Amino acid sequence: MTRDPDHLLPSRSPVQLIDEQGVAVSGDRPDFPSPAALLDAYAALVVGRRFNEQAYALVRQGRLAVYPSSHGQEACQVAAAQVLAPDDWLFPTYRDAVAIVTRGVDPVDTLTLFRGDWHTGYDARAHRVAPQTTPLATQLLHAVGVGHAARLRGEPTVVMALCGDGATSEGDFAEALNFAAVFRAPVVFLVQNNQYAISVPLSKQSAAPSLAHKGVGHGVVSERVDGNDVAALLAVLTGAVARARAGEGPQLIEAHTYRVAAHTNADDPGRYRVAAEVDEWIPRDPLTRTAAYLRGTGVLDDARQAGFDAEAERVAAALRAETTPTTDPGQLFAQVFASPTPQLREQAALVRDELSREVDA
Amino acid sequence: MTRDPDHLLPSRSPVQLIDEQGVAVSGDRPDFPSPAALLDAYAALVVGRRFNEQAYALVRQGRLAVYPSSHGQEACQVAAAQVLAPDDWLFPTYRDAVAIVTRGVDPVDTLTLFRGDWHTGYDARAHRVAPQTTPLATQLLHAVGVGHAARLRGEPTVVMALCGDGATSEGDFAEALNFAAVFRAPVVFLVQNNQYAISVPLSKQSAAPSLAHKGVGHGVVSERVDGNDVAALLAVLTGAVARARAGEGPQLIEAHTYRVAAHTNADDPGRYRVAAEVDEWIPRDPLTRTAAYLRGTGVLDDARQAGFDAEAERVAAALRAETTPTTDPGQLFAQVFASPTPQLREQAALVRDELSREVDA
Amino acid sequence: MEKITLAGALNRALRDAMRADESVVVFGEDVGPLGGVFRVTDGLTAEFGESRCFDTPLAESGIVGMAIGMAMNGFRPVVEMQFDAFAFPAFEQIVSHVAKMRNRTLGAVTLPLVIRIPYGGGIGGVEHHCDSSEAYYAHTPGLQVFTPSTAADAYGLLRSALTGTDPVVFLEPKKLYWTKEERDPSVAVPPPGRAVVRRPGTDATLIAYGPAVPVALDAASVAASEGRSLEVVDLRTIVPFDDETVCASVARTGRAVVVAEAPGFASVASEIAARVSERCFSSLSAPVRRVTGFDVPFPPPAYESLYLPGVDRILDAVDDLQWELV
Amino acid sequence: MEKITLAGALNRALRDAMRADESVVVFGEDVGPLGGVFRVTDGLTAEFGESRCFDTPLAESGIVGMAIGMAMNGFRPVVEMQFDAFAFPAFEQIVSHVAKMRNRTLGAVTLPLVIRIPYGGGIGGVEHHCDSSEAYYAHTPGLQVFTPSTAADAYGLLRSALTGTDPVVFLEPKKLYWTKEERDPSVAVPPPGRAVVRRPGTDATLIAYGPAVPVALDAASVAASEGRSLEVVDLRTIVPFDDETVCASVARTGRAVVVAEAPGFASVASEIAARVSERCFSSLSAPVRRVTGFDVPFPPPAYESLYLPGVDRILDAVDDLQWELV
Ligand SMILES: Cc1ncc(C[n+]2csc(CCOP(=O)(O)OP(=O)(O)O)c2C)c(N)n1
Ligand SMILES: Cc1ncc(C[n+]2csc(CCOP(=O)(O)OP(=O)(O)O)c2C)c(N)n1
Ligand SMILES: [Mg+2]
Ligand SMILES: [Mg+2]
Repeated sequence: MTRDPDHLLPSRSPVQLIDEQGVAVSGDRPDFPSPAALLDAYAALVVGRRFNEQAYALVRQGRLAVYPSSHGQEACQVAAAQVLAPDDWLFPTYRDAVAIVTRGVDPVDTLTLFRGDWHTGYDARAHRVAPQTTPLATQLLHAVGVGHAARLRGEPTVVMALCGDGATSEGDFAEALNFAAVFRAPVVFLVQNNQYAISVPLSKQSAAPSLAHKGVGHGVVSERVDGNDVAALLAVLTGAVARARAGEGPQLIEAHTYRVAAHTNADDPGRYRVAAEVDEWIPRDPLTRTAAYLRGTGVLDDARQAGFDAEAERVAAALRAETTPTTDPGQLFAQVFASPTPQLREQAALVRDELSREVDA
Repeated sequence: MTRDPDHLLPSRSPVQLIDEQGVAVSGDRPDFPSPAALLDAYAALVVGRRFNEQAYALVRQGRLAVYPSSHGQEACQVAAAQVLAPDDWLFPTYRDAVAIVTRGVDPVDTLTLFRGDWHTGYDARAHRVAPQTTPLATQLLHAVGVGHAARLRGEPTVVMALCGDGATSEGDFAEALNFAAVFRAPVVFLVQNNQYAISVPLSKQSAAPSLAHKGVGHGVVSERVDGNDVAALLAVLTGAVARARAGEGPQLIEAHTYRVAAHTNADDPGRYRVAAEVDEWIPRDPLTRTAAYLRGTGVLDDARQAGFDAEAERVAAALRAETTPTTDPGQLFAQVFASPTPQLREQAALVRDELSREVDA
Repeated sequence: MEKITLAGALNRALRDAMRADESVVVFGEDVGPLGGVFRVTDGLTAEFGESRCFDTPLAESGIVGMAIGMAMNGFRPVVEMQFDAFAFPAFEQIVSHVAKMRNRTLGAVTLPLVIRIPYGGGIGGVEHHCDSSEAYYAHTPGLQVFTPSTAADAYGLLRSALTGTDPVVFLEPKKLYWTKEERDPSVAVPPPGRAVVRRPGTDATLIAYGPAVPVALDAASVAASEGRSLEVVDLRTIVPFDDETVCASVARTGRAVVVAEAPGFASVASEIAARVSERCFSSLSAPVRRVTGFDVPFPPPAYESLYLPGVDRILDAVDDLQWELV
Repeated sequence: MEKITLAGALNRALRDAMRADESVVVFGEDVGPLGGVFRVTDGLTAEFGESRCFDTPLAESGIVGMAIGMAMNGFRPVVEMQFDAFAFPAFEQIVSHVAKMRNRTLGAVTLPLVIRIPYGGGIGGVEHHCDSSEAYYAHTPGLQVFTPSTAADAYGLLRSALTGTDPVVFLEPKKLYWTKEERDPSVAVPPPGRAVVRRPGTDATLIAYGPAVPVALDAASVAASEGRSLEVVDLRTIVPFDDETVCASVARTGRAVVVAEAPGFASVASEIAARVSERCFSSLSAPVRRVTGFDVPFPPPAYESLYLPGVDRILDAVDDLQWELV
């Protein structure tokens, strides 16, 4: 085992390129994103924020079953999707709808799961976006498998695997890092450390110097980044994706951010955190900061902003227009196996019979 | 999260106090074990080696079902037990019979599991030695629970939890370190890195700089040590036990050693390693090295050696004298629950009936 | 009389047990300040302090594994798995250790601990939030499996789970958490292993447990209005199993339908049907029918009502019990 | 004719499948140079290279999780769990993902993978090495569960597991690994879901699978010498289940005993007993009996013979089938 621990450990503090006032603090870094890239990111941030707000509103109206919002974390969402090439894969959790939308999946399809309709609403293979995963950290191993498969075939695919701070405590997180490192799988693990796992703050989750320090024990190169700074995220993730693609093995990135909204609409954060804590994060908002920088550098003007807002409204309107799903009883049994077992055929017949009698009655 | 990563990382190379020639290399370290402690350790090494050899022989004679020998790892076994106070706990794996014997459990009782008799042959509570655990890494979490329980009651108990290099890949290993760190549980995790998990060499197990580097990601102080140097083990483990007892939280120690024997008697190492590799480890043997040092410093002489040998023979003779277990059919059902369910009573009656008819016939 | 929900009764049971026995500790994900996602542990940290009711890191194997250790060392842990699919990471700890420790140590090491698991559907939950996993535990020798269907049983069974020395998998029907009930503390709950006849009847027996009990009772009401008298037996505990009460009922009625939410194949419902078929063979006028979840993964909310055993399916099964032969 | 063991047949099936289909990869603990602790993967790394048969780090959830990803991306992984209790760390991956992926994506993402698990006792193994966990998998909708009892079936079923697009839990009876059999490659194995009558008989049917099949056959031989003709049905696949063959046999004989090694409560044996009791109700002259492992943790080697269903217990159960009424 020759890997040098110094090379694997993250930097002493999170990488930041644009500060809370929208001022570039490391403008001379060669990997500072281009104005065009930042403008793209900003456009997606605007859409993402609107998407989060609209989805949350739909829950209040009873039109979505549940929605775990990424409000405040949109920079992570947008960067995770935008650094990928078309043939790369994204492995999102329940909280990563905005990343999925940024990747190009239809916003309405993205919400299928939360609408109470069939579980996964988009074509995972076509978009190379895995179904959103709820059992925490389990998807990280799938990401390793997808990456290893691509590597065995000599394809240049990189897999972006997302999870939260809480999920890093699951055994599967460690197993995924370890497998990825041993097989040098081209996976970028992005931990969105939003400080909470439902009600449990990071201080009860881990005693580590940082979550990025979990890499060295597996021989995984690690870094940490300001998770509300989309420029820093783009720079750090682009580097990580490039290294993974170049065969340098898996990369672990911890993004320091904050879950501004409740865990889901069903949650009551008043029970475990004070409003003042949330207030502290408002000035660090990823949108205002990026807008300030882009305005300051003359890249963003009112017309462009209006264009982004209009696109965001279009997405919101589409979400509102979607109606409740119609159910097809046959779907209960159709895809358990490639072809239903005799037992499933009997059960499907029972349901058909029951429903036909209801209609008759 | 304030813990300094530098403080958590292990030293650049394993701690060694006595080299392969039996020469003290860090004799000025304040924690260098006393001659008396080293002599005690050596006595236990002699017994441990003989125990390993005798148990292995019993398997060949068909008198044990299986035996996973710690031949070559006796220094870890002995030190792990000897650094503990009477009220401390030991959590051994299937490979740690010698640690159990060193802790004072009757050698014959220690082999109950492998004799094919009822699973655990010694009183775990009386000895504060948990039953030997086979499902890898699972016992580390039990160790955390025992430690946390003691800490909640304000007792000064320390728990020594053993596992192998392969077991560090299981999710439970990471979860145990994390829980221990978050709850500051007084647990010393001792990883006996014997370079193999059955046939799988360390290089396929992990890409980490060392297994001790797995601590920092959980905020656990870590160290590594020459696992064939009983002096170094005693020093490092004594320090770790003291820190854990003082409330400084869990400690991770990786001991670099080698599995000289096959995984178990059922294994065929010729399929995955060359004899020359094993030969390299013979000069590093923990017994010869300790004996050389103790002879060199005048602490060990022929009379003492003869005494240790006699004790070892006594233990071996006891193992040989033990006969095959007699079975009591009632035991099948007696301890599933505190009192058998009606279903178990019916099943027990069935067996009684069957056996009585066999006797009649 | 005071009204109490099933969740409230569980909360009270924990509180009373913690007051009565210092060794009872409660931990898991979000059980501390939040009081659990279903609020079953509400207020426990406030009353008993962080050392007796606390949040853990997010790792179920870790939670159960640590509970094993604490139980080995003098405590009586009650751990919460947030939803039942999220107990699966702890499966090895539960099956290979919790279930076996007493037996493998011939009684020297006991594990008095309770694993609380909200289970079942009926709440419009998304995937992984509505599973019924009782069969996995009931099939595993060494685990007791309790599942209340009323607030009174919830209280009584949880208190009794907290007195024995054996581990209990305590399955809480999610959809009944908020069902209110009059609370009559004078009614004592019998020891584990005693089923109860929830509604007497003469024509057939519905055998149910947990979330299926109210559905069975509804079916019995409808049947009564149609002139058929159904007895409803609530198992209360799956392990130990009360053959006596179940068989006595079926011996009286001569017909039985088993109702359970979990997929039917190789399930607790299979066990009940097999036992009743075997033990009541000569009393049975018709085959024992099962009305269960289908052998499909729990479906999305929009399909839930099709999947869950409902009154209609139960009555259809009852109709099938070869009445023409009477 | 050439003789082959069950382990050898599995090895040959893997080899032939890997030759025929480049996407088949084999991985797990010790499956590489060692060839697996039971040598089922012997020689595969040598023939196909490290990229197609390889050792992984020691983590079962990792192994199954990675297999899921590889199956999502064009491969057909065959993973080995070393002993069946050591599949439990992978339980969440198996139940929440392997079983559900096709269904939750409405067929868009399929997982053509095989999880090989040596199972059952009879080898004098110590604790955790002899469990029978088929009920856990059979109860989980979305998993196919195959279990051969002969070398020919081992070959055929494993080959067919490697052609479909659905995941298969492939349970290998440990104690039969070394049983030798004449190999007749001309006998084709029927598709999954087809049970087989291993021995025809007229008086009662023994229904068995996997390791219990040879025991049932032995019992049938002894019974024959005592003048009773027992039919033996071997399920071959638990999911899909072959109601047709089983019911046809019981309809003919009118009596049935289910034989299985796993603890009986809420087991596959319960399912079989329940189905047969329900579907063959009018043909049954006696209740369906079960001869299974007891509801206790698998015992130490010295107690194994008491625990495992043996010829005597099977014949006792047969004797109980109310012959006096004939
Ligand atoms: C294995 C498992 N255990 C528990 C849960 C229930 N649960 C859903 S989200 C959540 C918190 C996750 O926190 P984190 O990983 O930080 O992600 P975040 O929700 O903050 O994005 C929990 C406990 C789950 N989904 N899976
Ligand atoms: C969960 C689990 N998986 C697999 C096994 C089978 N097994 C027993 S020992 C072993 C290798 C363990 O290697 P290591 O942890 O290095 O310990 P060592 O045997 O070298 O002392 C394996 C794979 C097991 N006991 N438990
Ligand atoms: Mg979080
Ligand atoms: Mg090892």
